[in-house]
Amino acid sequence: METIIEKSLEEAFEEKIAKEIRIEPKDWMPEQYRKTLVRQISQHAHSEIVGMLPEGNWITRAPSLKRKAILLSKVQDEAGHGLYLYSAAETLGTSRDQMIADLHSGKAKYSSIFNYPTLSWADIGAIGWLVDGAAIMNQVPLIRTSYGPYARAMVRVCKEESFHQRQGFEIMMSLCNGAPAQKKMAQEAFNRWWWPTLMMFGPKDAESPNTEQSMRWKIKRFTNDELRQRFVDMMVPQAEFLGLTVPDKDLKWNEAKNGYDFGDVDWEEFWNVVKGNGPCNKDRINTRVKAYEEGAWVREAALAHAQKRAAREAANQAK
Amino acid sequence: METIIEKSLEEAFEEKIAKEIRIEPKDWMPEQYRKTLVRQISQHAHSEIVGMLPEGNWITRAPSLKRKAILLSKVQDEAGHGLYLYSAAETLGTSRDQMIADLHSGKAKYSSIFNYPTLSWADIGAIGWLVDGAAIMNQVPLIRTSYGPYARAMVRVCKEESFHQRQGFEIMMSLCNGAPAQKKMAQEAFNRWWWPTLMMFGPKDAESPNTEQSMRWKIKRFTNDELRQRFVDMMVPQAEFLGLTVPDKDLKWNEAKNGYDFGDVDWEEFWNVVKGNGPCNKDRINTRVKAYEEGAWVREAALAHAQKRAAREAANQAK
Amino acid sequence: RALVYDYTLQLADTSLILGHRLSEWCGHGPILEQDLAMANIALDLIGESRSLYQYAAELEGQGRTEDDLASLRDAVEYKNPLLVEQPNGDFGDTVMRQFLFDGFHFFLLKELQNSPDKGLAGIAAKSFKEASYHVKWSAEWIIRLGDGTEESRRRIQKALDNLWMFSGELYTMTDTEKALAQAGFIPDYSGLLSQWEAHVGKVFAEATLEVPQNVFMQKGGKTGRHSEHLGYLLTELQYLQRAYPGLEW
Amino acid sequence: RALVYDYTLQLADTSLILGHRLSEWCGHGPILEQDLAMANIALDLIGESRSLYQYAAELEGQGRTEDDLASLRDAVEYKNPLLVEQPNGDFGDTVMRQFLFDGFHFFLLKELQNSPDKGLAGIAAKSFKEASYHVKWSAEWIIRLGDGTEESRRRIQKALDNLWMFSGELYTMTDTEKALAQAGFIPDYSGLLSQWEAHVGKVFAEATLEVPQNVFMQKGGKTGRHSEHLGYLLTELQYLQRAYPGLEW
Repeated sequence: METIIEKSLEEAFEEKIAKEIRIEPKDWMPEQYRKTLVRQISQHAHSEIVGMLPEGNWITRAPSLKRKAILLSKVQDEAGHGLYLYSAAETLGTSRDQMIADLHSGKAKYSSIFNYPTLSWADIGAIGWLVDGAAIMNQVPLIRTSYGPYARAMVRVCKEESFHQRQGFEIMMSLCNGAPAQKKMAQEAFNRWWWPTLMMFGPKDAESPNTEQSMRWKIKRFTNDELRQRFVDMMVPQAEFLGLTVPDKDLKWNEAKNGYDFGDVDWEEFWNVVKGNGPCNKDRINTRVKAYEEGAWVREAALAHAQKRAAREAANQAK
Repeated sequence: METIIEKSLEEAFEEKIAKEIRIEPKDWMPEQYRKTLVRQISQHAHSEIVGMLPEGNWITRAPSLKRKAILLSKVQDEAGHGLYLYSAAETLGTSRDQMIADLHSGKAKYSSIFNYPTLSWADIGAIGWLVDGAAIMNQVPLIRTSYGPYARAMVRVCKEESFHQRQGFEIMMSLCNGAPAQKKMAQEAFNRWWWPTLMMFGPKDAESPNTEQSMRWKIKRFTNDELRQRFVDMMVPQAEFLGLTVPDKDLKWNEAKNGYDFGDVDWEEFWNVVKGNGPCNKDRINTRVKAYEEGAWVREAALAHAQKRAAREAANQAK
Repeated sequence: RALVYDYTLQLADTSLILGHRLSEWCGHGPILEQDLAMANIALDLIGESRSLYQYAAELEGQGRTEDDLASLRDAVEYKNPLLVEQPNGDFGDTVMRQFLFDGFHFFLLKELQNSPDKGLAGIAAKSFKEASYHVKWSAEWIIRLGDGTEESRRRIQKALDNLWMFSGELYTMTDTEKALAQAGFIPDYSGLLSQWEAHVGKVFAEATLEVPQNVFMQKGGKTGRHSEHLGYLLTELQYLQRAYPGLEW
Repeated sequence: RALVYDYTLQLADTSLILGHRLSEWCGHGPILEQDLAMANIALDLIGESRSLYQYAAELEGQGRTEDDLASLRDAVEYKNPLLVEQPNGDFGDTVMRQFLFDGFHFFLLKELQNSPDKGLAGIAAKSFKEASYHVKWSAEWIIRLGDGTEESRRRIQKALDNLWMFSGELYTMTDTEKALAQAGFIPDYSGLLSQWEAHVGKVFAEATLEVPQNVFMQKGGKTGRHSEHLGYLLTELQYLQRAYPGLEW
């Protein structure tokens, strides 16, 4: 009996996927689908939270009050994205505490890009322009992802991200149209962020084990290499517009494919950072763990107070 | 019998004092003399240690590498003074740990001047020039103080202090001969430090209960008001030389007394700071306590290691 | 006019410094939701300071910008009260600092809306709505932490013991404030004080906290005599404007 | 000449940043005698950096001063290895950072005294004597803390675990270093490394500490890719020069 039911459930699930009908929390889904989603959504949530740190690093040193407010607001948006995404993942039956524990233990990953340091104000521009640009490219297709809560969270995330990307581009514009020291700062930041950004699309398709299944389930909509190519094709003209030089001697327009040829990413660096050896991996996790541990008493107090209050209210009603 | 011995001891002590012969650690001394000295020397030692903080506050922000080195070296000298003075006090039978405990509990005092904050680089100049100037005026007579170890410590302390004072004056000179912003910085610091410096000589003679006995024992050589007058007479011409305005509308040359008349110190502020209500009293003690507590494991380790090593050496010799 | 300029600058400094302190929390809060809340309050305060600096620059009429005013003055020229420059400490210290300030801010803005000075009144009207949210947020947290666990009560009481001595300065009027109050441009602070005492007393009672007695009230910030903490804050706040003066960012 | 300039600047940055870090301890040490000792080492390093900056300025020949070089370059232009910019942490972290550096510094200066570049050789000769004291001080403390109490052993082992990943960069030669070594201006670092390994190994053995295995070695500082810590250090170090450019102090 059971296998029959399960089979029909699976067929129903596959049919929805085929018809582009959203899977919702109460729907049956294959265990592997659930796992893949939890992994991906929580990784995405963690990326938002850890991603607050490199940019947060310049909030107190922003060059003007206006930039300070914009940056603070942006980092705050990231905290908000983290919240939606944790909520979306919770609909799949994993608690936020569990996900955070996995982040802190190193079991769960977050986007490697946030393991690079922000060394100058121009990095804030570069992150907005390049990193958010790449994130959008990765994320826009997720608006059509098959799992409902994730897709809906992504609508809001993508809207805000594209706003952030414009702000990043604007910072780069100000710097590139500014004094020579500012232009230099911008180029230097561009040099440092270009390659790590290309790594954000993940390993080459040939070495990406999860891609095929994710594509089949319509969690993912394009391959890593496809997205990377699109990104390069989009950004090179923008760099030219800014007057910045792409730090890639192999970059060349390829008329035949109507896109750019470009050099190969340093995959050794990529895997090193993934394995925890990036410049800031340790600092990032230590910072998060410290914030969490130092906040434990606050969370306990909030819980204790809520319980006390509930007990008092219950007692009052009983009177 | 005992009273006779004690009486003759006391006579011998008084005779030495009268003949300006130094009292040494092994000599008999009246209990009150010992107490007065421990109080005074430990207070002096504490002042050196706490005094490291307001100036230390600008080490990382000194305006040039040369100034940074000079300031660091100066603050280091203060640590050195603290060391000699704790040693001198220890000859009177009180341990450094005990003295530090008294400082941290608030039982022992330190010079109130260090409860004022250093708010600009010019404060470093003002402290060297005014505060060290006042300290020297208080301390030079101590070279002739009746207790040997204290007097000898003061020889070295005074020599270095006068070097520091010259450096402070030099900083003020650079500022006063510098850009308008620097001159303004210097005047502003002078305004803030002038009155607290005058307070360094202690309450008016009429309200200084310990002065008389200390003078008789030749621990102290001049009264508070005498020293304060000398200080004003010495500093006013220096301020004029620098082009700074003394922030005292009552300041006036008095031909008759061949010295300056000057306004009255705000004694309410003085007693407030003494009582622990100065701008930095809490910060200073908290900082010291924190350093001491956070260093406990280091002191314990050093002790444990020394014991282990001694035990090993003893075992080796026993072989 | 010079008085209104001085006062506007004092308010601007106050909001900026407190907003800056709160912004230091960003990414390090104890609960994600509170990271958001503190960033929100920081944004409100920084926004308020910008309006105030712009207005001050306008009053001064020498072509200086909000950033000139914020970034090219040294610590002794800043006019914020000592309370707002105190370091963040733990979350309890931050909440207590905020709570002591929020009540003052709220009652002040409420009155300032009626100032005959249109500039101040306009800014106050805008910020008053935000301040109503702040005052609610910090009061709730005072109660939550005071009436939470034993540890949280100990911590928040300690924060109160440490910060209470800075509360008096908020209500101690400077010569500028006295003159403006006499001229009817700003409220007399004694009226604010009694409203504040009622608010604070009520919340502390619910939170089971005790106000320390016979505390000597520190002052000085409003006349430029700050703690040593402010200088470090300014090295960060002003760094880029100082390093690259006069550029657009 | 350009290479010697680059290298001199790298050494100057290294000494300055480490000296600055040590100077942060001043007044906050665990034992008064060690407050003095750390200030001493800081003074030596800052003194060394001044000689090096002066020499670099001379080599550059564009009229820049030691303070221009120290204060008017941004973080990405600084060339110190990552190790020396790491925060002080507790006394154990500071001692470990110092110990890992001191051995390198000592063996390097020993050889640099024989450099055909007279400027470098002269500075090295002067600083070598000081470095001999440093290397003794930090080794003694490693042993004391390692072979002290359980707590001290735990702390100093943790410091080693955290900082070891920055030790490799000291010996990873940049293009500048390689070129200078080939030209015989500076020693090849592989020789220094084996001396250092012997020194470090001996001290760790006596201190009962274990070198972590299979650690990925971080690098980047010597080519301007620093940690985020450096920027904050520079906001303080450079503040006044940035705020008031071109003045005498």
